[in-house]
Amino acid sequence: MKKIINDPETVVQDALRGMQAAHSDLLTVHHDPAVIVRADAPVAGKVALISGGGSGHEPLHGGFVGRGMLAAACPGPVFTSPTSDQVVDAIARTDGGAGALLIVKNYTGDVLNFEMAAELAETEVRSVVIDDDVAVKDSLYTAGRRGVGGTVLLEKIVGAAAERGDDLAACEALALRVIASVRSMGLALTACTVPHVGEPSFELADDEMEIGIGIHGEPGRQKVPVSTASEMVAALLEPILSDLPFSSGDRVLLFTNGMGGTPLIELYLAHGIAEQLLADRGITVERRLVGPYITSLEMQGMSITLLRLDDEMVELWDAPVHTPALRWGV
Amino acid sequence: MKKIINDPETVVQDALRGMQAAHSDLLTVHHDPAVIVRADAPVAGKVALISGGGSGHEPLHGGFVGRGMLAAACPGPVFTSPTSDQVVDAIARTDGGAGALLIVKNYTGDVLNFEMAAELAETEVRSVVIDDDVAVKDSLYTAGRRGVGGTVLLEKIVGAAAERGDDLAACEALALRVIASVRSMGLALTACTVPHVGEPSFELADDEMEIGIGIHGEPGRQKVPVSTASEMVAALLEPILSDLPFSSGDRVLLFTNGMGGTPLIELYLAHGIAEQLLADRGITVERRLVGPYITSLEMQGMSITLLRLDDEMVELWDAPVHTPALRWGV
Amino acid sequence: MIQDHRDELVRLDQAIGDADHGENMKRGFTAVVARLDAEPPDTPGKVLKLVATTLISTVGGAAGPLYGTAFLRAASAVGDASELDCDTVARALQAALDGVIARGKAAVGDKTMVDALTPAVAAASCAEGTVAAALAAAADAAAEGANSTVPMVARKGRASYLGERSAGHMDPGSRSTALLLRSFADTAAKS
Amino acid sequence: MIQDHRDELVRLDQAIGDADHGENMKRGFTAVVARLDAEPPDTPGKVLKLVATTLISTVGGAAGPLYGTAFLRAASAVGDASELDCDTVARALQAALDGVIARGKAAVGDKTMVDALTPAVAAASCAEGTVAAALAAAADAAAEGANSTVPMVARKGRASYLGERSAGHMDPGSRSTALLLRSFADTAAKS
Ligand SMILES: Nc1ncnc2c1ncn2[C@@H]1O[C@H](COP(=O)(O)OP(=O)(O)O)[C@@H](O)[C@H]1O
Ligand SMILES: Nc1ncnc2c1ncn2[C@@H]1O[C@H](COP(=O)(O)OP(=O)(O)O)[C@@H](O)[C@H]1O
Ligand SMILES: [Mg+2]
Ligand SMILES: [Mg+2]
Ligand SMILES: [Mg+2]
Ligand SMILES: [Mg+2]
Repeated sequence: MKKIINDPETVVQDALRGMQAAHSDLLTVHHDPAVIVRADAPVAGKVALISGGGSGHEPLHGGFVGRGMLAAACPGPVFTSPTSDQVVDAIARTDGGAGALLIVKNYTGDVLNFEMAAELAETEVRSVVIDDDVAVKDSLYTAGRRGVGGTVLLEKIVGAAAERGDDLAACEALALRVIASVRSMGLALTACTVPHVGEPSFELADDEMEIGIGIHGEPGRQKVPVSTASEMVAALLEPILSDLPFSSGDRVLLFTNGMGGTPLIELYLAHGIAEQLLADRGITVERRLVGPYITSLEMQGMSITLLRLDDEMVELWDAPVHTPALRWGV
Repeated sequence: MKKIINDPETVVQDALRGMQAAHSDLLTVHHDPAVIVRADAPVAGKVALISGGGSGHEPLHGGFVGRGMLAAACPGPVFTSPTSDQVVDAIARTDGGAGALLIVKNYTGDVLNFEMAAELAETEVRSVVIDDDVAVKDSLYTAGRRGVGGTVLLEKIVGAAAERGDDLAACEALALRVIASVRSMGLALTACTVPHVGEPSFELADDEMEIGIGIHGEPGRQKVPVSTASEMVAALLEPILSDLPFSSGDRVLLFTNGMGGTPLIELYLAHGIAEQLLADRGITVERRLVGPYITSLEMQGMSITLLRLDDEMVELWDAPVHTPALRWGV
Repeated sequence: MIQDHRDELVRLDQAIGDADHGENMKRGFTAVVARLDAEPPDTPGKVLKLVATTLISTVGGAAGPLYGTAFLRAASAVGDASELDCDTVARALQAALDGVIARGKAAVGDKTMVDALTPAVAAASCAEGTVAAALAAAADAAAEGANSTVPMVARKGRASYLGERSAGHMDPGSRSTALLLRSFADTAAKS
Repeated sequence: MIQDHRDELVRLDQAIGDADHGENMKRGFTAVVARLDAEPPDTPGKVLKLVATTLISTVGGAAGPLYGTAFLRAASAVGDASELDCDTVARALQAALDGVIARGKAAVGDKTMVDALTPAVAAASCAEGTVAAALAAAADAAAEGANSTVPMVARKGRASYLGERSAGHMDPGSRSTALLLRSFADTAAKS
C-alpha cells in the first residue's frame, strides 16, 4: 500500500487539519466529534443543510461546506458512516433557528446514524435519503439503491435554496424533487485500498473493469473486459437513461465524475462522448460538471450522473456558491 | 494499460472535444492546429498571455484559459511539446494589438518550438522560460531546470496583470520576478503510462517511491523506500527552502499539487504537514492552493511549490479569474 | 477479544461489504475498555449503558447504531439491579434482539447479526439456572447462527448490493455477535 | 522506414527520455509521405523544404524544430538544382548540421543527434564521386556515431536530467539520424 499518510489510525484527523489550514476563510473544523462547519455558522433564519458520510470521497462532503451549499459536514472514518454524535453536534453548531435538513446517502450505516441523530437533536430536523445509483436493484431484497453522484447536485441545489431563505418544508420538497430526477452509475478500472485494510477492496485483472461499482470499494454488477471509452460511456448511460426514463426533449445536467485516480484528460474525453450520445437522443445538456467530486480514494474509474432539470433547478444551480470544491458567482 | 480512451492516436483530439463541450462559455477549441482560445479573444488592447506544452498535465494549460489568465493554450500530443505552428496560430487568434507573452516551461522541445514560433509570428512577442524544479541541477551540463508547478502560479499572476491592462514589458518583468521567486519539487508513488507507449514510464517496486520526478514520467533524483507523509513533505520542502533560499519572515504562497492519481484526502494531509513545517520556520503562508493542477496522467504522487510573495503578487493572485480550473471573484 | 479478531472481521467484511467491520468494532471496544477502566460504573445496568453510548459515539457504520441500540435496550431491561440473575440476563438478551430488529428491520435469513442473536436468545434458557450456563448456550447458538449465514443471500446492509454473489461468505456482524456472546460467557464462567 | 523503427525509438527514449521520440518521428514522416504523395514537388530542394515544414508542423518535441531546421537549411543549400551531385549533397549535409547546432547549441559528446550527424558530414566525402557512395559512408559513420553515444552522459535535452544515469543507453535522436541517413543512402543506391 502506497499512500501519503502517517498512520492509518489518524488519516482522517490529519487530513482535516490540512483542510482547516487550506480553507480557514470558509470553514472551521472541530475535532472530537469531527465536524466541518461553515465559518459564519450559525446563519440566523436560514435552514442548515447538513450532510456527511465516510471519508475517502473527497471533496464530498467537507469540500462543499460554505456559502450556498452545506452548513456542516460530518466526516466518518474512511468509508464508514459518521456517528450520530457527530451529526447531533453539527446540528447544534449550525442552528440558525430555521431547522436542519439532513442529506443522507442511502447506506444502512448512514441511514441509522442520521436517524438516531434526528431523534436526539434539539432542533427541528428533517431528513432526505438520496438513492440515485441505478446499478443496484431497488427491491425488497436489498438495502435499496445507494446514494452516489447525485448527492453533489442535490447539495448544490438545495444549498442555494437554503441560502436564499427557503424554509425547511420547501427545502425538503425541493430535495425530494431533485432525488426523484437524478440517476447515476459508475465503473472502476482499478480498485482502491482502504488505509486500515492495506490491500485492494476487490480484484481486477489487467484487462478487466468492474461496471456498477459503488463509492466504498464495493464491487459492482459485473466484471467485463476493458472496452473503449465509447463503450464505457454507453454502458453507464444506457441504464441511466432507461431507468428514470429520460427522453427526447428533456433538459439535463450532465455530471461526469472521476473516482479519484482518473486523469482529467480521460474525464474530458468521456464527457465529450456522453454529450454526443445525449445529443443523438434529443436530450439537451443545459448544465455540466466535469471533475472528481465524489471519489473512492485512488480508484481509477468514472461515474455519470444525469439530472432532469426544471427552471428552478437551473436557477439554483447557477446561484452563487463559495466552498473549497465548488465556487462561482462569488 | 487501462484507460478511458478510444484510441491512443486520437486521445488529445477526443479530450479537446469534451473540453469544448464542457466549457463552451469560456473557450473555443480549434483543431488542426490544436489551439484552445479564450471565448472572447482577441481582447483589444490587452497583452495575450499564451502557453502550452504536452498534453497529459490537465488542467494545465487548457484549463487555465479564460478571463484573468491565459488568452490561449497550445496542447501538444501527450507529453510532447506543441509545434511552432500551433503557437503561431494562437498568437494570431489572440492578437489584441498589445503583443503576446509566451510562457514556456523549460524543456528543450518547448523552448525550441516556442522560439521558432516567436521568430515566425507577425505580432510583437516576448517569451519567458520558467524553470522552478529544484530537483534538477541548473548547470552547464544539463538542459537546465524544468518548469513545473510554478507555471500555474505564474499564469495566474501574470494573467491578472494582462487583464488589468499592463503592457508587454510590464507583464514580462512581472513574469521574470515570479520566476525568480518560485521553487518546486515532486515525488511519485507510482509511474504513469503514456497511451501510445502502453507501459509505465519507469519501474517502482511496491515499497519504493521516486523523489524529484518531473511531469513527463521522467524518473527523478533517487528511488527511496516509501516513508511517512511527514518525511515525504520534508523531503520536498527542504530542497525548496534551501534553494532560493526562503527564510524566516518570508510571506509565501504554498501550492500542494497532486500528480493526477492522488486522492484529495492525501493532498490535504500533506498540505497540513507543509503548513506546520513552514510555521515552524517562521515563514508565513498567506495564500494557498491545494489540488491536482499540473499532473502526469494517472501518476500517484505530489509536488510542492513555494512562491515568495510581495504585495503586488498577492493582489494579482486575488484578482478575479474565470477559467475551467481556477475561478474566483466572478 | 473483539480487538483480537479485528483482522478476521475485516476480512469477512471485505468479501461482501466494505472491509471496515473489524476496524469499527475495534475502535468501539477499545474506547469501551478505556472508559470502563477510567470510571468503572457500579451496576451492571450502568456498565451496559456506558457500553451503549460509547459504541454509538465511536463505531459508526451500520454496526454502531445497531449494537448501541442493543446495549441500550439491554441496560433498560437490567434496570438498577446490583447483580445479574439468569432471568434478567435472558430478558436483556431478548430486549437487545428486539432493539436490533426495531432499528434495522432485518428478519432471520437476511444474513445479518439477527441470524446470530435470534438463536442465541432462544438458547439462553434458564433451566439449569446459572448465568454462565445460559450465556454459554447462547454463545454456542450464536456461533451456529453465524455459520448459518454462509450460504444466505443478503437482503439487508451493504452485502445486499451483491445479490447472489453474497452467498458463500459468513456475515461479519453475525460473527462479531457470536464473538461478543462468547466473551460474555467466558467472563461469566470465570466469575 | 522511420515508421518501422517507431517502437525501437520509443524504447530508447523511454530509457533516458519521455518515450515519445518514435511516436513523434512516425507522426512526422507519415505526414511527410502523405504530402509528398499528394503533391510531389519538382525539385530536390522543394522536396527538402516540404519535408522541413511538415516536420516543423507535426513532430513537436525537441526533434521537430531540430530536424525541421536541418531540412530547411539543407533545402537552402540545394537551391533549385534539378539533380543532386555529390558536392551538393555534402554541402547540404553540412548545412543541416550547422542548423541543428545553431538551434540546439549542442556539441559533440553531449549525447544528441549531433553525435551522429557530425561524423556523417565528415565521412560524406566525394572522393569516389557518387552520391550513393557518399551517403553510404555518411550512414555508416552516423551509425557508429549513434553507437558512440551509449557510454556518454547527456548534457542536452531531456536525458540530461538523469545525469550519470543517462550513461549506458543510446541517444534516440542519434539513432533516428542514423536511420534517416541509411534510408537516404538506400534510396540513392537504388536510383
Ligand atoms: N438492517 C440491518 N439489521 C441488522 N443488522 C444489520 C443490518 N444492516 C447491516 N447489519 C449488520 O451490520 C454488519 C456490518 O457492519 P459494519 O461493517 O460495521 O457497517 P457498514 O456495513 O456500514 O460498513 C453486517 O455484517 C450485518 O450483520
Ligand atoms: N539541444 C539539442 N541539440 C541537439 N539535439 C538535441 C537537443 N536536445 C535534444 N536533442 C535530440 O532530440 C532527441 C529527443 O527528441 P524527442 O524525444 O522527439 O523530443 P523530446 O526530448 O522533447 O521528447 C534526443 O534524443 C536528442 O538526440
Ligand atoms: Mg462501512
Ligand atoms: Mg517529449
Ligand atoms: Mg462494513
Ligand atoms: Mg522524447
